[in-house]
Amino acid sequence: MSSSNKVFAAIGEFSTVKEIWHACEKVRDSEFTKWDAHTPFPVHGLEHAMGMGRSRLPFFVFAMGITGAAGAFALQSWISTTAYPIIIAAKPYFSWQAFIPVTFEVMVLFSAGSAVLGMLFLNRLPRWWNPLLESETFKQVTNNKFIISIEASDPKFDPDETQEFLRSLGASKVELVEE
Amino acid sequence: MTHMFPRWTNHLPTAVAVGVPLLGVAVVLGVYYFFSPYYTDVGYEPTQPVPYSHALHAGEMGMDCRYCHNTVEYAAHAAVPPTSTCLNCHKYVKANSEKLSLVRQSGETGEPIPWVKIHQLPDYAYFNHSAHVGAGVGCVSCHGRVDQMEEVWLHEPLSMGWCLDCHRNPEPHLRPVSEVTNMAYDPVAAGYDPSEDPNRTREVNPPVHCAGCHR
Amino acid sequence: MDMRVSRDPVDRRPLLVNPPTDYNGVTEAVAAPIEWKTPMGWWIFFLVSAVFAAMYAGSTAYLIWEGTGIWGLNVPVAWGWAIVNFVFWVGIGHAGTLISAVLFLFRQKWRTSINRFSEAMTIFAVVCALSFPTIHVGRIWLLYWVFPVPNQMGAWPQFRSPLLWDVFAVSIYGTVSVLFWYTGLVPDLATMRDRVKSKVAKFAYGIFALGWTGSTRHWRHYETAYMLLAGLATPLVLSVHSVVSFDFAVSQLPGWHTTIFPPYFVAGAIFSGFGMVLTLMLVSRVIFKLEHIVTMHHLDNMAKVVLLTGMIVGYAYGMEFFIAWYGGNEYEMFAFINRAFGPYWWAYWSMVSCNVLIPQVLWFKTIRHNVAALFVLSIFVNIGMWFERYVIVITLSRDFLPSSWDMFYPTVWDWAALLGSFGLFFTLFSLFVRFLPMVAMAEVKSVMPESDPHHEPDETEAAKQPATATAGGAS
Amino acid sequence: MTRETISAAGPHNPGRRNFLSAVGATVASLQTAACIRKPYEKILPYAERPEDLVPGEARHYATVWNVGGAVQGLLVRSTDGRPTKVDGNPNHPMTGGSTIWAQASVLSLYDPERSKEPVREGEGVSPDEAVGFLKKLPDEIGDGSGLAVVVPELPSPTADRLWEDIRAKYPKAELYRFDGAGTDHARAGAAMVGIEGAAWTTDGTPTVIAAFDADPIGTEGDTTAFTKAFAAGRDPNRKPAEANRLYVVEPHVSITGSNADHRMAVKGSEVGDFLAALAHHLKKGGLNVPTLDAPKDKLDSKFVKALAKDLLSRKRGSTIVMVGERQPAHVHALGFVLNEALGNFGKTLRFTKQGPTEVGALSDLVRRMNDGSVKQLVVMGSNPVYEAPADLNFGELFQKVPLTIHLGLYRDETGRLATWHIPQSHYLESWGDLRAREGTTAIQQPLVAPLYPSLSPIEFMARLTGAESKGYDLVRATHQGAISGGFDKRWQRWLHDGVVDVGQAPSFVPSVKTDGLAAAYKFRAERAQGLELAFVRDNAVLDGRFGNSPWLQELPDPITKIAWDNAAVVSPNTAEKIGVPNNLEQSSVRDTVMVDVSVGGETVRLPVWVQPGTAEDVVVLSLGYGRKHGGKFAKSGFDVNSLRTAESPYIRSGAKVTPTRKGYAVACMQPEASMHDRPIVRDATRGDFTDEPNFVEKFEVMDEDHVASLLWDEPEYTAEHQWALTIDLNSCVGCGSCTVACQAENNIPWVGKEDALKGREMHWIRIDRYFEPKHSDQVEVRYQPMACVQCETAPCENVCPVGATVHGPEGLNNMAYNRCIGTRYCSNNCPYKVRRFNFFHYTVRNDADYGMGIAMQRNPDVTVRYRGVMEKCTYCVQRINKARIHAKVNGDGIIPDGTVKTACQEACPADCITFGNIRDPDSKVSHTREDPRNYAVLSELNLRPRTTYLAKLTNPNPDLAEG
Repeated sequence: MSSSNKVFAAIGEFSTVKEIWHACEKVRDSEFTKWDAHTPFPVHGLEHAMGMGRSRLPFFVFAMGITGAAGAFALQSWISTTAYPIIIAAKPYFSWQAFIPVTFEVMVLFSAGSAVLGMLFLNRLPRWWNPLLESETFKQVTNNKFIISIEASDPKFDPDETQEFLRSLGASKVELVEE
Repeated sequence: MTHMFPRWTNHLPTAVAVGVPLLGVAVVLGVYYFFSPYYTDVGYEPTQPVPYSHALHAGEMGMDCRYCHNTVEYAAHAAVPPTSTCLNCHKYVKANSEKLSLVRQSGETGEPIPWVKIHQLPDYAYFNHSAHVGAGVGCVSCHGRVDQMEEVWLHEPLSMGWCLDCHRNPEPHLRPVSEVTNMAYDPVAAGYDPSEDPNRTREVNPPVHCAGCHR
Repeated sequence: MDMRVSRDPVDRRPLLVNPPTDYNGVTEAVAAPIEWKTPMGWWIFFLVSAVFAAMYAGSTAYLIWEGTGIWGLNVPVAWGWAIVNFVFWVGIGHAGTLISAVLFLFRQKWRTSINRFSEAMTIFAVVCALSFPTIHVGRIWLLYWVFPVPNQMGAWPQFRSPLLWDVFAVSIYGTVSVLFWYTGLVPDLATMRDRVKSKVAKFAYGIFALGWTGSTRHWRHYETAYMLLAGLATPLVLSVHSVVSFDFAVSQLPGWHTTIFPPYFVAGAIFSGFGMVLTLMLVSRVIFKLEHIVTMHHLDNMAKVVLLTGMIVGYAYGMEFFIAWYGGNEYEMFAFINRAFGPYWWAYWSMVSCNVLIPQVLWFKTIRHNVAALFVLSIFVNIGMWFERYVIVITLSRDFLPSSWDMFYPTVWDWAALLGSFGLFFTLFSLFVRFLPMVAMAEVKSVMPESDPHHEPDETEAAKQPATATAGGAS
Repeated sequence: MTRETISAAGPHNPGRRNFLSAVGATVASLQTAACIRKPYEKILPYAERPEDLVPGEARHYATVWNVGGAVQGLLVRSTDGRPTKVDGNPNHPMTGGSTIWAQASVLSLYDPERSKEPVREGEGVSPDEAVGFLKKLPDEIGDGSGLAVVVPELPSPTADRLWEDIRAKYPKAELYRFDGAGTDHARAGAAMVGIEGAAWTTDGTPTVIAAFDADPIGTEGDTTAFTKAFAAGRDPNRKPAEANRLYVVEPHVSITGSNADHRMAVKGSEVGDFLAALAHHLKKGGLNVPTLDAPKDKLDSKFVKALAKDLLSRKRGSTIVMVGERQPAHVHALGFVLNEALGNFGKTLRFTKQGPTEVGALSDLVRRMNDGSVKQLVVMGSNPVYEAPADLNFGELFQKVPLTIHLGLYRDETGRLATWHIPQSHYLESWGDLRAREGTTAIQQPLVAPLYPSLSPIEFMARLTGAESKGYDLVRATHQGAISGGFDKRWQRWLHDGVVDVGQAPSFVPSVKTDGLAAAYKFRAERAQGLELAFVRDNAVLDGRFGNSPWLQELPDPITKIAWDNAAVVSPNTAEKIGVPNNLEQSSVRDTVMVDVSVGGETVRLPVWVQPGTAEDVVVLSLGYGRKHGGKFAKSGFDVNSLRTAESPYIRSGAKVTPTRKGYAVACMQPEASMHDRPIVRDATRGDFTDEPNFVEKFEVMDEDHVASLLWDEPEYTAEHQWALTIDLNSCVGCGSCTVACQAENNIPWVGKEDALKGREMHWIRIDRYFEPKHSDQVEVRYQPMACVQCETAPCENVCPVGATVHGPEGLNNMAYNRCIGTRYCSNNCPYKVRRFNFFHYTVRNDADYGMGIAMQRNPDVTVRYRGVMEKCTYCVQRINKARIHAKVNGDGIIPDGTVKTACQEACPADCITFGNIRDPDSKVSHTREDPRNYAVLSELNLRPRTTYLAKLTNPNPDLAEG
């Protein structure tokens, strides 16, 4: 770890949910914007403690579901009545009842696909290159530790002050992560 | 600090998000075109055993198609003429030409001339020339300007979709039955309207169901 | 035995028995089977499974080379074991998503210990299931005609066919199941990425972990997405087996043409799925020392689900007979009498015994808590549900005109495909248990008492309420 | 234009090598599957196209053939020089539809196992060598004192003439007749009452038909002509007195017996007793019949009494008593006497003078062979080494004759033992002439030049006299004298029409000598101990001559539905006595056991099969199976000829049947025989029909109001032609001609025994036969031809994911093979189970089995199906399309009624199939659909099938009414 490397972020480690919860409330009230709380599991309500609202994902998924259903129904109708009208068991070309199952299934496909892809998009994932992931301290976040990270790109960031700030929140361990 | 993944990998998702849909569309369209007779078959121009020129016979000399393909009006096949048809003239005309040696040989031995097939449908598709000629579909609609081809090549894809296009909307391809073999006739230019043709006794009603061609 | 019981924070039901003392304990317990030196037992199991899977591949190659005639099919029975196996595996493929999605929506937190496992089972079962209709067609190389892709023939699929609905339903179900499973796996893959020492493993886990950092900003969207997936998967799981049942119900054959099929199939699917989860879980929890995560409580709940769905299935069997009689259609009546007393009576009564009669022992708590008994029972359920599909498909043998009646006799290739598909399933499964976390660590951690922000450490001490470890019910 | 390749050779360009190379080209192109790039193919046009030949267009030629003396006029379709289909010639008096054998004969032309070269003492020799041998033969024969010629039933004027030539050249030569499908017993019976040099026929018009072990619908006599008239005689519109009634007394269930109004199952040896009892009652009724004794129990038979009364109540000369070939001569003699007494001579039983008179029987020949006086033995077109009853020891004696010559289509069992084997030309390769029993002569004209160096029977006979005449000249020479002048023009007309309009064999009414009859009539003194064996000619392979036809081997027996095998057929009670399980009552009907059938020291092991309706204590054994040298298909089954005796070749008492532990699987194509009380085949008696013409409605499962409504708009089929087909179950006799005709027309592969056992037969039209399997010697059989019924609301279409089976505007359920991916869902959803699946590549398997021959036979107008696709009846859509195109090109596009005939309709001897356009209210099919007997099978499913059925009517004798 040569010191010539750029500092990427400062991280502070906490041991319990309660600790990080209170720490988050404090960071929220500070002026930092580029910061995050990392937990091994979703801590319910922590995003509120961090001052975030609800995810916008459902609107996107809903729109895509409607698109899928409408598209599937339209495709089936177009094929059966216009592109390739053939007499099947003397039934009407536009046998809409028979198109329902596929319409439904495609709706689910579009919704589910957009839920996952939308989530990845909103999270800007995948993001394989991330200096945090190389930190031995940070690695504990996927096991049993709770970490608050404040990125160096934050305008208020100062390596020393920020570390001090994290310590003041009760972090048991604080370090700088370099690129 | 050493990283497991280099920094550029963070751009991969964007690339994939843009690239994969494009690739998908490209594959479908690619298969649609490059695996289709439009690409694989149109323009097929094999070398024939006898350098027979349609451009010369049908074009320049103005021979009617039916002189050789004489079964076209009453049979499914527009039969390739027997050697004897060639020899009707070539017994006298260019009787010693080098190019015609195979024809003469066939006439003497009775062995057929092995023409290479160009307009080829799968064995499960049944095309009937008499039905089309009788309905006033010109030779040129499927075979192109044979009268301008030195050696015949495949002008149309003869795919099912191509057949269906005309079967669903035959009017633009119809002409007076008397003009069927007229390669230069253009029904649009001539302002032809099949519904006003007094020689037509019935509506042209080509089949669009499976058993029309597959049986 | 000194027990430490973790309780549901809401209704105080015991959630984990003897849980690891802390988060790290969970991680260690779940990661242990992956980090062990590969045991000999695993190799034996894997290789035997792989041999069977190879047999499946080989028999399929021969099938494609020679034709579907290598199976015992004939004209009344034009669908044989391929479709039996298809429906069987699809059915099994229902428990996973059901456990994950439906129980998730109902906030049944006990699911966290078994959902990963059963989702994996779902996917492997769907892989097996999808393979059968694919290979059973006469001209597999033209199978792409079932998809609406533009082509030079100007021809399109026929959307009135239940088989086409099936194509969409099962393939979309497979896709959504994979998405659901994989979404759940991402945080755990990150855990593995951060634990493993080997570079190759780190790289592999790293790729699939997608750079997950456990960020709360991410968790926010992640949880929404997961909830939506669960919400979508729930109707999907019900629709898929309904659509599969349409293959039969939309036809007009006596014995197939019944409106009860969709709910009956869904219940049967849950039944068989839980049966298979039990089979696998009972073995794995012992081998991989996960008894403290997959507890008696879980087994008890699953046994109750099996009992309930078994009775629903039994009800359906009875109702089919009643309607056949009540409907007054002689062909229908004959079809059902023929099932029970015709040449395939043995299949029918095997089905009834395994699916309805034998599961009744689950009324007894001693059975529900006897691992060996549960294992034997789960095997019966698996067999019974295979026979249920066999009984339905073999109804083909006797339909309207007696002149066309005929028998179906399986050939060695039918057996190869059936056993081979089990080989494929267990091959995939053994790879799963070797390389992926079997239990959703992040989810288990999230339901541990410590995870509640208002948690006070002393509350978890078991001393206050001596646990019986079995209290509480499934609901 | 693939199909044009074949035109490199044709009937007018008969080079053999050309022909086969053209086959190669066709086969190669048939095997090219769809690739991205279409395969490289060549067009081989004629060097000189025969006048009026149009490549790809089929032409029809009239010819004639004979099976065991039954002559049938035929129309053969030839496509680009290949005969592809055989049908009856409507101009010929002895034709109504065609037999299964005529239908299958087109395939035998191409049989790769046909004899291809002359063979001398086991070594193939060049044709020239054989010609040289035949040239020197007259010297060797000398005056003919050592010459014996065995001929089959060959009612040919030219053959008769040539025989006279042979007789003239070799005055001491002897002629013998041997034909496995011949009529030796009937001839001997006729001789007993003084009828000689005659042929006779019964055409099925009689109002009372009493068949004593006779099978005029199935295997004996002019079956198609008989069936046509018989079926017409069951027309419900006939007055009761004119409608026919069929009585059958027989040991096994024959096709005739299965159509009987009254049938009595008795041992074959007792049939004569019953005829004597009938004679007794007829005498009591006032007929001039000699007094014959009959056992008391036969005299008391209610059946016989009722039959006698019925016969006496009818107009003289309107009934018939028929005696089958399986009965000994004296029973035939009595049959003639009774018919004479009933006034049937010249009316329902017509005689013509024909045939050479001095012809010996095989037993006479064997006597001479035994004493060594036969030096040169010529066997033409028959196979006595295989077929002759074992006790004649023919094979061994045959080898002791110094010179034996065999002329045959195959180098069969006889051909293998002969000094010389000469290949015989197929009838489609030969010139000839044949005279029907009714008297009409027809010219046999070849469709192709012989594929292999071979001689036709008449050419061969000419060679015996040292002449090397061509068949064409021989036939013309016979007839040239018949008319004066203008012969060529007449000849052309004969060829065109298929009948010769001069030189009818003279008809006459013989007188009957009854004096010796009483003495000759042999009764059975007492019941013989043990089981009685009944040897019957097989319904498919006859005496074995058709054994190498895979079509016929796979054609299920009309009664037992067994294909590819024969079995020891017994009644359920007899099965119990023998100690074998009743296979019809097991779930696996096809699994039966082998039994040892032994009699007189000979034992044959074959599977046992239970068939209700078989007489008690009788074991029925079909002839013609288990050939050693008949070809690979003819090997199937079991040879039972070793159990036969010359004295009584068809009936043998004192047999023992011992069950073995060995199992055997029999390819039964319809394991379930019972109709399970479902209204599938609907029937009534004529009386009930008169009282209640709409009786078919009584059978309906649901009332019409419930059925008729649809959830959606009514289907609209608007095309000018709406095709429909009706099948009259009242006339269907169950013969199976439709099945074979369909197979020939539609390129339907055979699947072989292995797959037939699994229930994978490909027949587009099958004949369902129903009976109650519980009965023992009584059985009522119902037939129902079943093919795709072309439902208007077809359930198969709805379930196909790719739309491979869809509806056409003319109401046809189209099957686009090339779109099919093979999910088989359509078959599952078809309530009639008429769809057929190519589980294997049967087409290619057939190619491998049959060489190029099968490809030569295939109809170029019908797609050859690939593995993994579904197929089914199309109503012969290729014929409809052809007619439609013709109508469009040449007229207003309307196809006149009767223009399109389906293959099954054309083949049906009983005219039970009517096909046409129901939008035309005057079409025949519109009328048959309005018949009160018209009904749809499974009408309650509201499938609106275009194929409907006309209910069967039985005509029972009120005196024999049950209860």
